Amino acid sequence: MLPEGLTTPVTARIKNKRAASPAEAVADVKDGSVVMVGGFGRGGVPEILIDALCDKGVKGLTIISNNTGTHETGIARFLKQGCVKKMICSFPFATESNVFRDLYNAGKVDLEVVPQGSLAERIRAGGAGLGGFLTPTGVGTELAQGKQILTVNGREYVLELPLRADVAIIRARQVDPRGNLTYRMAGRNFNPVMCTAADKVIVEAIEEVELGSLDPEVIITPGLYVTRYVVAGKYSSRV
Amino acid sequence: MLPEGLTTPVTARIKNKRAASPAEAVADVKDGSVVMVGGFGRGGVPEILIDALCDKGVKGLTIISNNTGTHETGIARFLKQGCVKKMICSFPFATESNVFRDLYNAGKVDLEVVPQGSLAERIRAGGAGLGGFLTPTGVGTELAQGKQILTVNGREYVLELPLRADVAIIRARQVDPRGNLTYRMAGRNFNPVMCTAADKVIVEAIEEVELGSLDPEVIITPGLYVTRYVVAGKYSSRV
Amino acid sequence: MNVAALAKVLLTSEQLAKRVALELEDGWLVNVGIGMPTQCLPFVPADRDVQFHSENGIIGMARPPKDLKHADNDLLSAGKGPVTLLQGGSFVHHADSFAISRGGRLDAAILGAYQVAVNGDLANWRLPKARTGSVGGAMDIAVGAKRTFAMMTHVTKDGESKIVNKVSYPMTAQRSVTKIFTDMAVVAVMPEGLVLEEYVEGLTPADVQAATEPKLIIPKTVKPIRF
Amino acid sequence: MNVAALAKVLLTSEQLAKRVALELEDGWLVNVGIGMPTQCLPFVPADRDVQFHSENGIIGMARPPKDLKHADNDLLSAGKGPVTLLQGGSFVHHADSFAISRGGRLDAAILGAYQVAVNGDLANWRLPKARTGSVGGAMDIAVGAKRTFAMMTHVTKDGESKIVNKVSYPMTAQRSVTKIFTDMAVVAVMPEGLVLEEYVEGLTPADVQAATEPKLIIPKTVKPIRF
Repeated sequence: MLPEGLTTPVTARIKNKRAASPAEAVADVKDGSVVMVGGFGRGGVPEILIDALCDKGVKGLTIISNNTGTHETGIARFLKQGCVKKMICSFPFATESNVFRDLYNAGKVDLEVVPQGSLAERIRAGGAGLGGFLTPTGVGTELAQGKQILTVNGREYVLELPLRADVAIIRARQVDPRGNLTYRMAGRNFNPVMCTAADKVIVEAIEEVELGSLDPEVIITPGLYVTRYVVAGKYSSRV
Repeated sequence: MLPEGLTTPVTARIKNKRAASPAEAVADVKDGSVVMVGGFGRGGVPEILIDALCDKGVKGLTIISNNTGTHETGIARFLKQGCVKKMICSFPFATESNVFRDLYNAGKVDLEVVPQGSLAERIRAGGAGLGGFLTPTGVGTELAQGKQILTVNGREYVLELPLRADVAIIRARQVDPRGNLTYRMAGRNFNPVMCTAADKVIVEAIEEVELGSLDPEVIITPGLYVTRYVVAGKYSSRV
Repeated sequence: MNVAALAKVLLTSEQLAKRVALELEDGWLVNVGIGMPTQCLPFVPADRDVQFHSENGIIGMARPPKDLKHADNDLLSAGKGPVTLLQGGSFVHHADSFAISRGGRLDAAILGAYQVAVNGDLANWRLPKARTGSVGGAMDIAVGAKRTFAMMTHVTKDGESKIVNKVSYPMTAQRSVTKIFTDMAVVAVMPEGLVLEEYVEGLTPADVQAATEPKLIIPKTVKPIRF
Repeated sequence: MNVAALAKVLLTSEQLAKRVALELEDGWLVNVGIGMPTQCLPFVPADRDVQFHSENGIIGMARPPKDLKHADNDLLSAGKGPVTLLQGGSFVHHADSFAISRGGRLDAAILGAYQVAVNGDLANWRLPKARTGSVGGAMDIAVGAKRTFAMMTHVTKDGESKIVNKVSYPMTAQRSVTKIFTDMAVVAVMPEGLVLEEYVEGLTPADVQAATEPKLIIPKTVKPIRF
């Protein structure tokens, strides 16, 4: 916490970012949206918000996420329900990604494979207002095909373009009324960068805490990025 | 701290990164080095390491730092002692930067002015192994002169190139034997990005703590970036 | 109007700060530049939740410590004055701080200005005769904020209009200013041109036009500045 | 040598993991890829301080929990198996995690491979007949690590050399592999060509050459693999 005398209390009423339910939290997500989904494998995946979006029956999504789901859970739920038009990811064909594999082989879903570091960096660039970046990753490979190659100081780089989304759905550990977030171990993964790169950021947090109870030094995602949140503890014990 | 059963103790002897003194910490910094110096104004400035470098009498440095010092302290000490060949910074002429102003007007030091956000991002790019990035900052201004302009999706961007350094000197709050760092309020500023972009990273920390006593979730700079450190508390009470 | 009479009607810098502060809406995140803009902080109406961003990684920058013995070098504004943190605020490093501004997360930025042009071009970072200047974060912030408010005196010490047809001072950011707040007027930068929204009491819209290089659009809704 | 006799002398995947682990030096930060490379972790000599980086933002990835009831979805390896954190470890987000690898902070990366060429070109991310594949972090890691160790069987199931003059499988990263560890040999990728450093007991350097497409340089210092 801050040293004595360095905190100013909030006097104005602050906007309530807490949604009454997961269904309400995702109510304004439109068909055809580009949706970033946090998580890596089974870690830090916003399962409750995925379920809520599925229950809503949204269609034609482009999903940006590292993986394509684990058996019937996570993004596989989206896929199984036919919500997804296209996946942008780095690791589509894990052993447990049987749902995606079947759909892809049947020609029912489009796929863009991006190297994992370039995927994370493209999302960061989208959030940081950059027009792109030069990376050595992918030079001389088929994943650089159709992309501009620039030579800087004698070394070749691929120009990768930013990624942004209409909506990001995020799994966090703690949230306060501002929307300040912490994460849980490797559940952090893509979540913080995705928070920066979407027009609307919807969070499920394991725990809600009071304003001022998070040490300002340990907040990973400042609340300014967060549109609204639900408290996961109330709806599920899945961690 | 981590949940039960998820921590593995260190059994091997880990390398001692603690230097016996500030003089020893900077002993191998060579004349003509490019040196990143953390800090913004008077916040988060590694004063003790600056003093140690001045006492060593190093010459011909290129300094990358946001400012040029406050009266006789901080980078002004380098400047006054004639250690500096060139400054790369965003805000050279603050009212309190009289030492730099006089030297610059006398033609005794070179200057490259970089917009502050581009300076931070160039350092980050240097640390992240990128070949550059496209920013809207500076388009149509004299600070884009001589730089490549690229058009992406109809918008013009300046191609900014990465910055790296031989040495970074850094001010932190806590350090553990691995070199894991936390920072102190806005004393964080450029310090974490500079840690990533220098071949050698020398830290002064206010406080040294035992291995395992920092919550893994609150470490801002992983120790892998840190070459060695001194404990500032022993040498100065300046905070 | 002679100089002495004019001086009596122009807004003081405190009055100007009050007027700009009124422009900040409930729920906004706002960056304030060095100098005059910092003066706006205390004048935000108490019922509005406005958070301030400082380029040096402070989200929720607030007034100086009530007791200055608590002032801390590690909690300073961009202008290097001691500040505090609003409850629920946080800190980020410099690259993340500028990701906030370039990434379009600032609802507004309040910046000082030497000149603003009809098309919103901003010049605020160096004087033409200087060899170079201190750009700081101005370029990144002006280019990224959703709204950029220029806050300045209406004319130079030599009486020249700082609102211009084309900036002659070194450019900070093209087409970035959305509204101009001066000691004489509030002027919106619109696609159709500069719209005079408010003028200081004691002057007429025609007086403001006389002190302004470009032609102003003066709508029927034009009114005296209130703060 | 017939297939049955050969199978007896080749390293098991555990023996191979032991040999690769021996290559990791005190003080190194090492990324381990999915699959075989993960098996190296427990075999690092106890007196060496080696930290493992996992692409999903773990610095100090360590062995699985001793009691698997502590296994946690938020602490998994890149291959999605439960792990623990070494005391003094930390977590970073994905962009920062790949800044570590691209930024040259990995002393070594251990990656599985389909093919490695004489010049160090690596193919490990998709089979030629597949329409596409799961690249994961392989390209970023191979391009950024100071040393890239390929860990694989020496030949395919059809008996073809996986060490080749030119990769025919889709490229992962050009000129990236610095050393090849197989069930038959340890081969260094040097500017002058492929140098056979070690061979499995029961074979001769000539046997290894016979199973290898490119010409190997066989120095006098060549010796049996120990682990």
